[in-house]
Parts: sequence; C-alpha cells; structure tokens
Amino acid sequence: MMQEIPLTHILFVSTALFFIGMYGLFTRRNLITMLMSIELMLNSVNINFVAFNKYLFPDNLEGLFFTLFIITIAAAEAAVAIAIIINLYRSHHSIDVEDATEMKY
Amino acid sequence: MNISSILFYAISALILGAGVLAVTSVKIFRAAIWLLFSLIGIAALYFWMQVEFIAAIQIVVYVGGIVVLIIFSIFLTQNSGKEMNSPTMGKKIFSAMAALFGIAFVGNLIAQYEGFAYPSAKPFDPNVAEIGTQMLSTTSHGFILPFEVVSMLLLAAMVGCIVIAMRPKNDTENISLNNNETK
Amino acid sequence: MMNLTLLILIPLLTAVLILLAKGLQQIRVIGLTGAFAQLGLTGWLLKSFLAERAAGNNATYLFESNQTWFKALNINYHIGIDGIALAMILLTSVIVVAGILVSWSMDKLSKEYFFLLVLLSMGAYGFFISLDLFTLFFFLEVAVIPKFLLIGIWGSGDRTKSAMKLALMLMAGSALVMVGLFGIYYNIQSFDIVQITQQGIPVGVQKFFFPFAFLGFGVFAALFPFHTWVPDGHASAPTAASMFLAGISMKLGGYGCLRIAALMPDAAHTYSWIIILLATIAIIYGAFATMMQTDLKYINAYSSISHCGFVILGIGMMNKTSINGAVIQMVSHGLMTALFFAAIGMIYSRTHTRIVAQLGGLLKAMPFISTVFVIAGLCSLGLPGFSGFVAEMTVFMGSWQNPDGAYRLATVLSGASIVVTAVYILRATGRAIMGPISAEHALLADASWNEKLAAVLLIAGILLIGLAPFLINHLIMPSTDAIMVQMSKVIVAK
Amino acid sequence: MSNYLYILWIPLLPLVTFVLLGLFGRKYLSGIAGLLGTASLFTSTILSFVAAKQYFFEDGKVNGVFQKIVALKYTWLEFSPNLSIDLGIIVDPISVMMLVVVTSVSLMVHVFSLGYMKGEERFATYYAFLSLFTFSMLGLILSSNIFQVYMFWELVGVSSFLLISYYFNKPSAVAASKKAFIVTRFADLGFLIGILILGYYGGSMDIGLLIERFTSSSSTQFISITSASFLGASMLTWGLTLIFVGGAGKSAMFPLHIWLPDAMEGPTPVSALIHAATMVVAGVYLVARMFPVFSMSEAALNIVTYVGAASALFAAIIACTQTDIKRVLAYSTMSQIGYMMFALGISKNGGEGGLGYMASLFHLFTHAFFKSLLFLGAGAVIHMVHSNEMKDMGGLRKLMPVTHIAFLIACLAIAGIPPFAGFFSKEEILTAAFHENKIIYGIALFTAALTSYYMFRLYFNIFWSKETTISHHGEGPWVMKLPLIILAACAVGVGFVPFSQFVTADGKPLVTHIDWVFSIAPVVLSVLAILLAARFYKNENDKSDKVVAGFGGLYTAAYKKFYVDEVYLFITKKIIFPFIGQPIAWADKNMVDGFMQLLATITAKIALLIKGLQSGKVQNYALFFFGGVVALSILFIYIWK
Amino acid sequence: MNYTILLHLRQELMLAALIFLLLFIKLGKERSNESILNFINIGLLVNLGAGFCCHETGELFNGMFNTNTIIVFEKNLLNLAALIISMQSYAWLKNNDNMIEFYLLTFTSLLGMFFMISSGNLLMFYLGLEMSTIPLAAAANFDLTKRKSSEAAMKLILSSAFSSGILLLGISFLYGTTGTLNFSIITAHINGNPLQLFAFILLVTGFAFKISAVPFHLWTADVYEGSPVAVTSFLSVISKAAVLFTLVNILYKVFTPLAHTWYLILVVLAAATILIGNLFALRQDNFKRFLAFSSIAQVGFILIGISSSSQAGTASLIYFVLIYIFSNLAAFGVVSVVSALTGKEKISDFKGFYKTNPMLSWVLTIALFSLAGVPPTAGFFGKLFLMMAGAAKGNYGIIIFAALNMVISFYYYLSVVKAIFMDENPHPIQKIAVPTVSKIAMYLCVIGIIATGLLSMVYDYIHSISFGL
Repeated sequence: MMQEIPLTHILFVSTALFFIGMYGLFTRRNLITMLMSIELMLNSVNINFVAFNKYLFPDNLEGLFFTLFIITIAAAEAAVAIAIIINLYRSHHSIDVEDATEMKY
Repeated sequence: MNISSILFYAISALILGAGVLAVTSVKIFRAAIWLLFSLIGIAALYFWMQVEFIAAIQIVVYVGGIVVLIIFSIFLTQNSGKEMNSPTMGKKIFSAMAALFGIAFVGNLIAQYEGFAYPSAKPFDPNVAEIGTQMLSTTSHGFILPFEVVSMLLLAAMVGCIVIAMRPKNDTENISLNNNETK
Repeated sequence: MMNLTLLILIPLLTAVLILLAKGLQQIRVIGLTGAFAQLGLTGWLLKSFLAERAAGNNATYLFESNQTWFKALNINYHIGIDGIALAMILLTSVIVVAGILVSWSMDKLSKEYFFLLVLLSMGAYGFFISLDLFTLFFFLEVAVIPKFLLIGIWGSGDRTKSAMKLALMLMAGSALVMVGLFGIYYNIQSFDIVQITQQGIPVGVQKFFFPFAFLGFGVFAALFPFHTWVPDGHASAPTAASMFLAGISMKLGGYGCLRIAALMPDAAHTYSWIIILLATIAIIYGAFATMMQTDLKYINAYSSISHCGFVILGIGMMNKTSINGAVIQMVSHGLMTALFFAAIGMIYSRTHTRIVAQLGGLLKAMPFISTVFVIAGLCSLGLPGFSGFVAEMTVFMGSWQNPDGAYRLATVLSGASIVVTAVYILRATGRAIMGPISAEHALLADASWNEKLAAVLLIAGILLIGLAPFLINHLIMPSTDAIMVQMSKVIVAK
Repeated sequence: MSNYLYILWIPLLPLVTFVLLGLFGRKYLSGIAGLLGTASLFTSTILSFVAAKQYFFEDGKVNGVFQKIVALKYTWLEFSPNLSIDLGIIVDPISVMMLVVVTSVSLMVHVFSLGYMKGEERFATYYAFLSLFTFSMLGLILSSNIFQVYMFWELVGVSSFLLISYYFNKPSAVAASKKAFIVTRFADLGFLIGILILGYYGGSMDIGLLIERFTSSSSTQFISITSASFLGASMLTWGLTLIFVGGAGKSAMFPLHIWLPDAMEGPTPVSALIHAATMVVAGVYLVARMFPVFSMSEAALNIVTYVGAASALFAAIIACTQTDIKRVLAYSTMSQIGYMMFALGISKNGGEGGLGYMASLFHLFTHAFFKSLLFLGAGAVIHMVHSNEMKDMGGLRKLMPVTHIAFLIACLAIAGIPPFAGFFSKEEILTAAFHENKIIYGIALFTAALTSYYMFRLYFNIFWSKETTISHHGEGPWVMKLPLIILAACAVGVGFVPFSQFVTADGKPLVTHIDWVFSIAPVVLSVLAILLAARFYKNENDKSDKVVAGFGGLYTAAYKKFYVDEVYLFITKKIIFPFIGQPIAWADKNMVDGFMQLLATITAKIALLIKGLQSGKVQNYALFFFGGVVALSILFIYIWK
Repeated sequence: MNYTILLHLRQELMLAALIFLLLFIKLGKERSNESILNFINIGLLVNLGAGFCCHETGELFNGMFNTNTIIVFEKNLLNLAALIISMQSYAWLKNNDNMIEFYLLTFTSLLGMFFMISSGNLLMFYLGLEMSTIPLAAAANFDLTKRKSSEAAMKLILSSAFSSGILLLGISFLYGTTGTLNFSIITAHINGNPLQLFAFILLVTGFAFKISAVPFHLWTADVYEGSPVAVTSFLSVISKAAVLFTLVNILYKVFTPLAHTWYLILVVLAAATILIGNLFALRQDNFKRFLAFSSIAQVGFILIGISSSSQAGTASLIYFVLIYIFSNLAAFGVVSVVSALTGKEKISDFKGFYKTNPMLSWVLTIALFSLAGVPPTAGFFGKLFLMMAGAAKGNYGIIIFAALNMVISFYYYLSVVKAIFMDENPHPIQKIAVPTVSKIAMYLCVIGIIATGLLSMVYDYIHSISFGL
C-alpha cells in the first residue's frame, strides 16, 4: 500500500526536518531549545535509516538497529547536555547561549 | 491518492509543522510541547512504515524520556511562561536561507539519485523477536557488541550527569558558611 | 683511518660534562678542554687527510662512513670529508676555541651559555661532515636554536627582537632548503650526496628546486635581500655568539650553496646571472651600508654582508678559480670577522660603548686590543699578507675569467667595494683606535691572557692563509676539481 | 749566469727587523730598536751595492744587452695553471738601480731618524714600520710577476698609512693617513682591473711573459687583446690605462694627488723616504717596468704624457703659493714626478727614441737624492723651530750651517743648475721633449723656471729673510748631520753617473751627450727665477705681496690648491654619502628590513582581522561548520569532480 | 569458547575491568586519593604492557571489531598517553573529590576510542565516536565551580552533537546508497555519484570536527581553555590521535575508490588548517588556548602526511602522533602543574619562569621546540617525515605553503621561549614543588622527545607495520 509514496518523499520530509532542526540550532538562543533542535536533526536521520532499510535493503535490519542505537545515544547525549546546562545555569544564572561567550578570539 | 498517501502527507505535515513551531515558538514551554508533537508525528511515521518496534521505542524514549527531561530542565532553569530572547532578524534570515539552501541542495541530490526510484521488492518484516535475537547475537548480523558498548556509554553518561548536576558539597558548605557569617 | 663521528661526540661529551659541572671555573675549563681537544683532533684529521692524499687516495671524500639511519626512508648517516669540508672544520674548531676563550668571564647563567656554545659548534661540525642531505639539514637546524637563545638571553640592545628576527629568518631559510631537498629526494629517492652526484638530477627538477635550496642557504649566507638578520643579530649577540654567528653559521650557508650548486649544476648555470646579480648587490650595497654605520658591531655585521657576497659571487661564477676563491673567502672571512668581533667585544667590555664617535685613541690605553682591531681591519680591506687578500683576489681572478660583459661589470663593481671597504675600515679605525683618547678611557686595562690567546690563535690562522695560500689551495683544490667536473659538464654542453 | 739569490736578503732583512721589532719592540728592544733597524738596512744597502756592481759591471750584460734575469720564482698562489701569483726576483737595470736608490735613501733616513725621533714613546714601532715600508718597497721593485707588484704595492700603501698616522693622537695625521690610503686604494682598483685585463688576455701574470707576448704583434694574445675593444678603445689601451691609474695614484698625479700634501703630517724623515724618493716614484717605476707593453699603445702613452705634464705644471704653480715648507716640497715632488711621467710618455721603446725613458729614470735617480736631502733638511729645520710654517722661520743660515749648505745644494740641484745632479737629468728630459713634442717642451721649460722660483722662495724664506728670534740650541746630533752631508755629496755627484750606459728601455747602452747650446735656455730661465726669488724673499719686504695682489684670483686659486680637495670633499661628503650611502643605509633599514617587518606586521594584522571568526558563540561555530560542509560539497561534487 | 576473543579484546577488557574496579572502589569505603591514584597508574602501566604482547590479526563479531599489529600499536600509544596524562594530573586530582569519576569518564572515552579504531562497521564507528566524546564533555565540566569550565563543556557537547548530526546524515546516505554498514562490503559499492560523494563529505566533516580541522575547529580553543588541563590534554592528544588513526583506516581501506577526492579534500583542509591555526596561535596569551591553536596547526601537517596515501603516510602519521604525545603532553604537563599549584595559565605569567623553575622551563622549552620541529628533538623528524610523505604526491605547492607556515609557527613557539628565558618579570611564578609522579612523567616525555627521533628503530618499526592505500 505504501509503495505509492516514493522513498524520495520520505527523504524530503526527513531532510526538511533536519534543516528545520539546524535552523533552530542557529537561531535559538536558549540552550535547551538548541538541544531540542538537535533532537530534531537526529530524528530526521532516524527516519532516513528506517526508510532506507524498509524500502531498499529489507534483507537485514541494519538500518533499524542503527536507529535504535542513535536513539539510545541521543538519550545519553541529551542527559549529559542537560546536566551541563544545569551546571552552566548555576554559574551563569542564565541559559542564554550569548551569555556564555566568555572565551573567544 | 489513497488513504495511506493521505495519511503520509498528514503525518509529514504534522512532523514538519510541529518542528517549525518547535524551533520558532517564543515561549520555551510551548516549544517543548511542539517538539513533543513532532516526535509523536515521527512515531506515527514509523507506524505508517510498519516498524512498530521503533515507533514504540520512539515514544518511550523520546516522548517519555527526553522530552520529559527537557521539560524538567526547563522548570529547573526557566520561568516557563517567559518569552525567550529572540535572535536578531539578520541572523534569522541568514539561518533560514542556509536551511532552505540545505533543503534544496540535499533534496536535489536525493531527487537526482536513481537508486531511490527502485525499491526492493522483498518484504520487510521486523518483528520484535527477530530484533531481540539479533540484538544479542554474536553471529552474522548480531549486535551484541554495540549493545554492550552502548551500555558502557550509558553508564559513563550516568556517572557524568550525576557528578555535574549534583551540587558540589564544598560549594554548598561554603554558601551556608557565608550565610552564617552574614547572620 | 679516522672516525669522523668523534667530531660530533667530543662536543656532545663536552656539553654533557658542562651540564654536570659546578661553578664557572669548572665549566669554562671543561669547555676549553673540549674545544682544545677538538682542535687537536681536527689538526690530526688534517694530518691524516694529507697523508691519505699523499698516499695517492684520490677519492672525492675521505674517511667515509655510511650507516643506515632511517632505513625505510633511505636516510643514512653518511659522513665523509673533502678538502673544503676539512677547511671549514678547521675554521670551526679555531673559532670555537677563540669563542670560549673570550667568554672566559661569562658569569651570567654560565652553564647554559657554554652548553649552547658547544651545542652550536656541534651542529656546525655535523653539518660539515654530512654527506647525506638529510643529516646535513638536521645539523643545519641544530645550529639555529642555540643562536636564538644565546642572543636573546645574553645579548645586548634590543636582544629579543634581534634574536627573534634571526631565528625566524634562518628558519625561513631552512624551510626553503627543506623544500629543495624534498624535491631532490622525490626524484632521486635518496638524500645521499654521492649517489645524487652520480645519478644526476633531471634538468626540470633542478630548475624548479634549485632556487629554493640555494636561496634557503643564501639566507644563512646573508644573501641580499635576505640579509637583514645579520646586522641586528650580530649587534645584539654576546661576543662569542657574534663570533660563532659570523664565523661559523654564515659559513653553513656558503657551504650549503656550494654543495647545492654542485648538485644541480644545470640550474646553477641557468640561474647564475641572478646569483651574480644578488651577490654583486650584496657586495656593493653591504659596503655602502657599512659606511653609514656608527656602531662597531653594525659596521662589522654589514661588512660581513659585503664579504659574504664574495662567497656567493665566487660560486655563481662557476669556475674553478672563483670557487676556490669562495672557499678561501669563507675561511678567511670566518677568521677575520671572528677576530673583529672578539676585538669589538674586548673594547665593549671595557668602555661599555660601541659607538665609534664615543671612542677614540684606544691605541694608547690598550695597544694589544687596538692592534688586533687594526689587523682585523686590514685583513678585511684585503691587505696582502692577510687571508682576505688571497680570498678576494682569487674570487676576482675567477670571476674575471668569465668573458661575458655583464659578468665583467659585476666583477668590476665588486672590486670597487674594496675601496669602500677601505673607507669604512679606516674611518672606524681612525676614529676609535687613533685620535685623542678621552680621560675615562685612558686608564682601561689591555687584554687579559685569555683574550690574547684567542686573538693570537685567530691571527695565526689569518696569517697562515695570507702568507702561505698555497697550503689551503693545496687542500681544497682536488675538491673544487671534483665540483668542477660536475659543473663543466653543463658548461661544455651549453 | 750567476746566482743572484742573495738579493732575496735585501728585502728580507728589513722584514725580519719588522717582525722582531713589531713583536718584541715595545717591551724588550726599545733601546736598540734604532740601531737594529739601521744595522739591518745597512747590510741590505751593502748587498744592493754588491748586486749593482755584479750586475752592471760583471755579468749583467750579454752581447752588449743588459739581460732580464729572474733570480727566483716561487708559485705562491695558483689561480689556474696559467695564472698565478709567483713570488719572484727580477734582476734588470731598473730594478737594480732602484735597489740602490731605495736602500741608500732608506739608510739615510734610518740614520737621520736616530736623532730626529729620539725620545719618542713608540720609537721601536717607528722603526718597525720603517722596516716594513722598506721591505715592501724592495719587494715591489724586485717583483717579477705583475700580481706580485700589486701585492707589494698594497703593502707599501699600508706601511705608508701606518707611518703617516704615526702621531696617531693628532686627528689631522689620522685624517691624512686615511686620505692617502683611500685615494691610492681607489687608484689601485684601476691597477687591479688592469692586471685582470692583461692577465686574462695575456694568459699569464708573469711580467716577462706578458711583455714577450704583447710586444710581438703576431702573437695570439696580442691579436686578441687588440681586437677586443670597449667604448672604442682596445683592451690593451684599457688595461694599460688602468694600470697607469694605479701608478698615478701612488705617484700623486693629477687628479689623484690630493693625498700627498696632507701626507706631510707624518714625521719628516718618513716624508723624505716615502714621499720623495721611493713610494711616490713607484708609479714611474711601474710604467717603466711595463714600458715595452705601453709602447704598443699610442693612446695609453699619450695619457701618460699629458697627465704627467699637467701634473708637473699644476703642482709647480701651487708650490709657488704654499707657506708650509713640507707642502712646498710635496708639490715640488709631484711636479718632478710629472716630469718623469711625461718623459716616459714621449719615449719610444729603445733606440734613439728611447731617450725619454732613460731620462725619466735618470731623473728618478737624481731626484731621489736631492729630494730626500731637501726633506731631511726641512726636517732638521722643523726639528729646530718646531713649526712647518715659513713665517716662523728666517735667518737660520747662521744657526744651522750644515743644513744650510746641504739645502742650498739640493735647491740648486732641483733647479737644474749645472753641475748639480738635477741639471743632467732634467736636461735629458728637455731634450727628449724637444724632439718629440713641442707643447710638452714648453710646459716643461716653464715648469723648470717655476721650480727654481719656488725652491728659492723656500730657501730664502728659511735661511735668509728676517733675522731669527729663536735662541740657539745647536743643529742636532751628528746622526742628523751625517745623512745631510752624504746626500749633499750625492746631489752634487750623481749627475756624473753615465746613466745611459746602464738603464735604457731595451737594455742596450745609449750614447748621450750634453748639448750645451740647448741647455742655455733652461739654465738662464732658472737663474732668472732664482734672482726673482732672491729679490722677493732674501730680505723681509712687501714686494711679493704686491705681485700676489697682481695675480689676484689666480694666486688665491693656487693657494687653495685649485680647489681640487673641495671637489673631492664635495663628491664624497655631498654626493656619495648623502646620495648613495645614506639612501642605502636607509633603504636597508626601511625597505629591505622594512619589507621583512612588513611581512610580520601583515601577518599580525591578518591575525587580528580574523579574530572575529572565533566569536565565542557556539551558534556561529555551527554556522561555520555548515558553511564548511557546503563549501566542500560544492567544491568536490560540482567543481573538482 | 574461543580464547582468541579474550586475546583480541585484551586491551578493551582490561580497560573495562579497570572501569568496574573503579566503580567498586567508589561504592566501597573511602580511601585516600593518593593510593587510588597510584593504583590507577599501575593499572594503566599494566594495560600498556599488556598491549605489547602477542600481536596478531583478527576480527570478531563478524567484522565489527578488527585487530591487527598496527591497531594494537595505535591503542598502545593511546594507553601511553593516558598513563602520562594521569601521572601529570596527579597534583590536580589529588585533591579532587570527583577523582574516580574523572577516571571513569576518561576510561570510558578511551574505551570508545579503542572500539572506534577497531571498528569494522559504521555503527561501531559511530558508537565509538560518541562514546569517546560524551564522557569527555562531562569531564570538561569537572572544574565544577568555574564558569569557563561549564561554558567549555556546553560548547563541546553542543558542537559535537551538531557534528554527529551531520555525520549521521552522511552515514544514513552512505547506508542508503550502499546498502550496508560493513566496511568490507561498502568499498565495492562506492561509485562516486553525487549523493554518495555528499555523504562521504559529511562523514569527512565529522572527522574534521573531531581533529579540529579548519573550518570545523572553532570549538577547540574555547573548550581547551575552559576545561581542566587534564581533560584538555586528553582532548588534544588522545582523542585527536584516535580519530586520526580511524580516519586513516577508513580512508585507506574503505574509501579507496574516492582516493582522488579525499586527497584533494585533505589538501584543502590541511592548507586552511595550518594557516588559520597559525594565525590564531600568534595572538594567544592563555597557554591552553595557545596550545589549542598550535595543535590545530599541527593537525594541518598531519593531514598533509595522510594525503600521501602511502605506507610512509601512515607511518609518518603514527610516528608523529607518538612524538606529539610526548611533546604536547610535556607542555601540558608543565602547564598542568603550574595551573594546579598557582592557578596561572597565561603565557605572560611565564615571563622569567626560568629564574625560578629551571627544570620546568627546560621541559617546556624542549616540548615547544619539538612542537615547532627543531632538531634534535623528535618533532623535527616527525614534521619532516609527514611533509616528505606528502611531497611524494608531487604536490609541492602544499609543501611550500606548509614550509612557509612553519616560520609563523616558529614565531609563536619561540615567543613563549622568549617569555620564559628572556623577558624580565618582577613577579615570576614562584618555585613549584612538582609531585614525583608528575616529574617522572615529564622526564619520560623529555626522554621520549629526544630518543624517538634520534633512534631510528622506532620509525622503522612503525613503517614496517604500516599500510598504504
């Protein structure tokens, strides 16, 4: 049934999502929202993997497993990131990325 | 155009629409909620692709885990109703252009690639049992090694989070001492 | 048979012992002993070299020894000397002894000071005995950094800036050398000078890489316009470092240029007009710039640019006589300029000024030092009886053999520099050594034993070459013949 | 052919003296330095006379021709198989003659200095330098190789430098010595290039070989050097002219003469040695030495002639106006050397036409004695009055009878009054000039008259004029008087030496005779000039001032030495220093070094300029990251596929 | 059960065992930091020693894990570096409450690197990469109360998350166009169509980010500056080295069909990296920041070596990394001690350092000379061999460019030496009592710096086990 939707359409969606996430990363000044943007990017990649696996290489489940591991690592990454953000908030009393630019040049 | 297609486009619209709102909304809590919707949309897409296991994981980990974590941290660090500092207009436009360029660029590459036009005819049947077996298998297409490795990573991440997020003891003592002195 | 590695080991051992020593007295005694041991060794080397030659050993390089170093890259520790290298080694060992003698009372961080001096000399020895371009390059750079520290720590004036300028320019030079050497390596698959000479480098490769290697060494040899490290570097350096710098390390450049020209004769022939042009500019320009200097060290530094121009000129003219002249000029200039710097150092340590106008009549207070100064000056202006005459005349004579009008012009212009040399030497001498003496300088002491010994040693060298040039000619002639075999192939072919 | 190797000892003895006195003089030998120097030179002189006797009277002549004998040849520095500097000893008429002149005059000076320099602090050094000079000069004379000539030429220059600057704490002496050295060095550059030219085309540095090759018009060397030309003149002319430039520098020919008057700052005996008899005639000697080659180039000889004549006249005019007695003598020397030069210039190589050559060297020979006598006499006077200026002198004839007589003899000799030595040699020169070139003859005649005038102006000013105010304290020790007496005897006697029998261009004796009719004109002119000088200067009066006023500008110009010094000063101080030296020094500091600095500055500037890249904002980092991705993608997907 | 598994995995297993031991120690009763530190260092030493026995080629888990002589050697290098860092951080860790956690994190990171180097599959590669980064991001924040530390950690985690997003996109397209994650199969499916090229470029940028190649380097300086010195040295030496090893493995063995493309990419990146690294290093005053930019420039040189795609290229890379470990860690060691005991990290603070601390000054100077590539230090050989390897391609333009840049790099290295030896300072850093362990580590580094270059067998051995394209 889903064959009517070509693979490319799914890929377009994921690509769009990826760059939406990237846009968020570029523009959001709040660290947590930046993190959220990154999650969007990772999710778009997940879609890619699943779609490739399903459409092109159904012989084994490599793409699917990759997705699983990405999700796991994303969780770990998010956890560490949030811990760091919280710590940053303690010292800076702000989680605006523009406030954490002490080191430059 | 059948119902499946319509469903796909609807899901896609949800994912992208919620995604855009998640990265543009001026209130952080709303942004988190939009993110939640977007992630749910992705889960729906997985369902639509008939990879239910991944869809389930998506919901459990992302919706149930990460977004909750994010929301907690928002509560910890932020007045939820407050509007966030917005970036300069120039930056917005530039970033938007960059993103649009990226979409066009990558979309073009995808559209040009012939391989995507000819999907495999073989059936795709990722049942949970199969996934479970492969996950812990050492034979061909077994993922025991990554599984173990990722467990180590999770352990380390946990340790790291604890160390960082826990208020250092010395720090607290110092503060309380200071408080005593001021009294 | 003789193991040339000793030439590196003795300084190394000296350096280690200096690190272990305690107190200025021990350190300097060790340094001097090492330097004298090395001098003795080079003397013995000379003796055995001449004995070998007399016994009919006509190999280009004697005392060769070839050990694999980096096998995978075909880098070998290949050492051996010909007459030219031996002349340079002799020069180095004399200057090292003299340098250590004039630093006798260096009490600021003396351990480090003597250590670096010895390290620098080790680089020079290694450079001169290398027959492998990689080893050569290695030792070339070994000799750079001690200079930086010597000038920067113990120097005077704007020492850090001078040290930095010197180190950077020399490093830039060696970077160029490196590019040139890589070019050779990747077309011959070897760094071995002997092997490369046998195989010959393709002409296209020569033309591309010769400028790099030659200019790179040219920086060391103060080739115009890469000479600007010379004045500041020399002026800021402590006495012994100035002596080493002008007496040894500028010779590294000249020697390198010569080797490069011998390895790539086609390119050298093609570019010889540029080399000669630059050398002539250096000679004239250096001489006129010297004329305007007011500081004794600057005077000698600029005159070094002019004199080293003769080395390059001799190499650029590419005939046997001129190359002979270039080699003799290297030795001669090394001794002479070291002597000059020694004298200036002695004057400076007493009067605390090097400005010519603030000195005067020193001959009265310090006849020995003044005489040394005058002798150095006379040697510099090419007086017969001193080495400078022999060297410069040989270069002129060689250059003149090139019948091309432009080359003739270059020779005449370079010759004109001897007049300018006379002007600046006599101006400095007339002002600083002669004339009335100021009251505060009238009571200063003359040279101490170590200074006298250093000066006598250097003067002996100058006189030996100046009075008996056939000796050094005899030493280097077979080697220049070997170089000419390479070069004449090209010139005949053209 | 007999062995002349002992001649080697003639220069070597002074060298040994120099080394001994130079190394140990100050500390150990200061007491006997003078005696040591004199003794060694005495030996040399004896040897010279022995050599002269042997050469001229025993075995120098073969088949009626004096031979060029190379007594020693040692390859000292080999440039290439053909070209080398050989240290050699050449024995031929001029070298032997010069040996005698140099050793005798030097000996006289050595003896005289024993008295004159007594009590000097650097007495030993003085003798060391004197020995060095004598050595160099003798080496120059004996050179068989043209590069050897150049070497000793330079050594002569430096020893002259050392002697002139003997009073090193006198700034004027230092300046004079510098000037002498630099000017002659400049000329030596010409000499050097001349040598290079001749050596290149001649294929040798050996004087004998060069002469042999360049005098045979069929030799390949001669053809190649004459066929090669530069700026319209053949390389032969160029080479010889440049060699002559070297000679002109040492011999103080116009316009390279400016160092000579200043060089009088040196001790007076030194002037007698260097600036009268020996070094300054080296140029004449050089041209004579290379004369066969010179004779092959008309143009080069013409240059020699006219430069010589111009110098003779020019110097004589200036000499008339100077008030420093040593300067008068210096200009007189210059004038006399001009005589010798043009005599050479108008000569032919051998035969009757070679009279000029013979005359020139004869004049060199006689001049050496009376000019050194004049200088020593002047030295004695200066020793007495402690001044060089004429106005401080006068009436000294009673205080210094020996000096007075000797000086008078010398003046008569230089004025060419028979039977004094100068008469004979000058006569030969005038005869040669008369036959070859009337213009030169005119100049020579006029110069001869001027010579008599200024010499007697000097003589009267010193010994007559006003009465002395100086209290009597003797004429000096016998060591100062003896040389005066000997030299006076020579000034009288050497004119009778049958010079043309010994020294000629081609080695064949030349028969000459004095044409007494011809000599009337010059002698009468000289006598008239002497009388004029006597009228002006014998007693204190203001006649001379009136004449001076009559000459006006010319006098001032001559007094100011025709402003040649000023021209040189202008060229060096106003042109070379500010327009060559300073710009180069400036360019080195600001352009060449500045360029290196600029590279550093630009690098630092760029580094500063791009520091904004590292903005500290993590979003910008991501943007750059993305930019990098895009750039790489476009570059490698579409452009560099 | 086959014991070869244990053998092949011995380095990873030992490290994992150490991690668990530490966990137990943490959970157990309190012990003094010193004793634990000594225990850890001994453990690392044993681990290092274990690496040197029995090398053989093999693969496990169906090619997910490869091992061979050179991989074992590479891991040994990382072990060595870890040991040196651990010894040098003695002063800092001794009084640190979170010492054990620090080791837990760094060891996990090291373990991740091991898996990354050994990876035979994109998934393992990705996991290894993340595993080496995430714990370090946490460790970067270990100066918990310092503002700069948390800023650094934030920048590291966000940047690396972004970079891994890009990397994953690339991997996903690689997967999409080749149908496999397995390196041994991918090669056959590489055909260089635009999408694949794009995917490859994204993959390369992921690497470029980790090794801080320009323009993906911007995080480096800030993170190095803010992190504790131990973490900085870990980042600058170990994680960079590991990624470089992996990069060579992947480029040479997997993406062989694209050799020409990545050659050009590497050259472009190398040129930009050297230049920008140098230009920024010129102006730095913070020592760690300075070393960050200098290490960026060093990476540029390494890229030149890698671009040669020859055996000499690999050999010179590994050789250089070995030297780089010694030299950079010697420099960081001094900075670490000074920073831990005085809190001073500025280059200008080091003025007159020689007067008070001659030993440390010499160590630092020798290290800087080695970094600059001055003989007789090993850095000279390392840099020269890299460029010799690069020159073999015949691309002399980049060699000339690099040679000129070396001059700039001399300037800033010598500036530091100048500050130490030549500049006057009325208040120099006071005399520092260096802990014995750190001292040993420093001497080890200095010996390494001198010996690695002059003793040619080191290079010859590396060359003999290296591989080319």
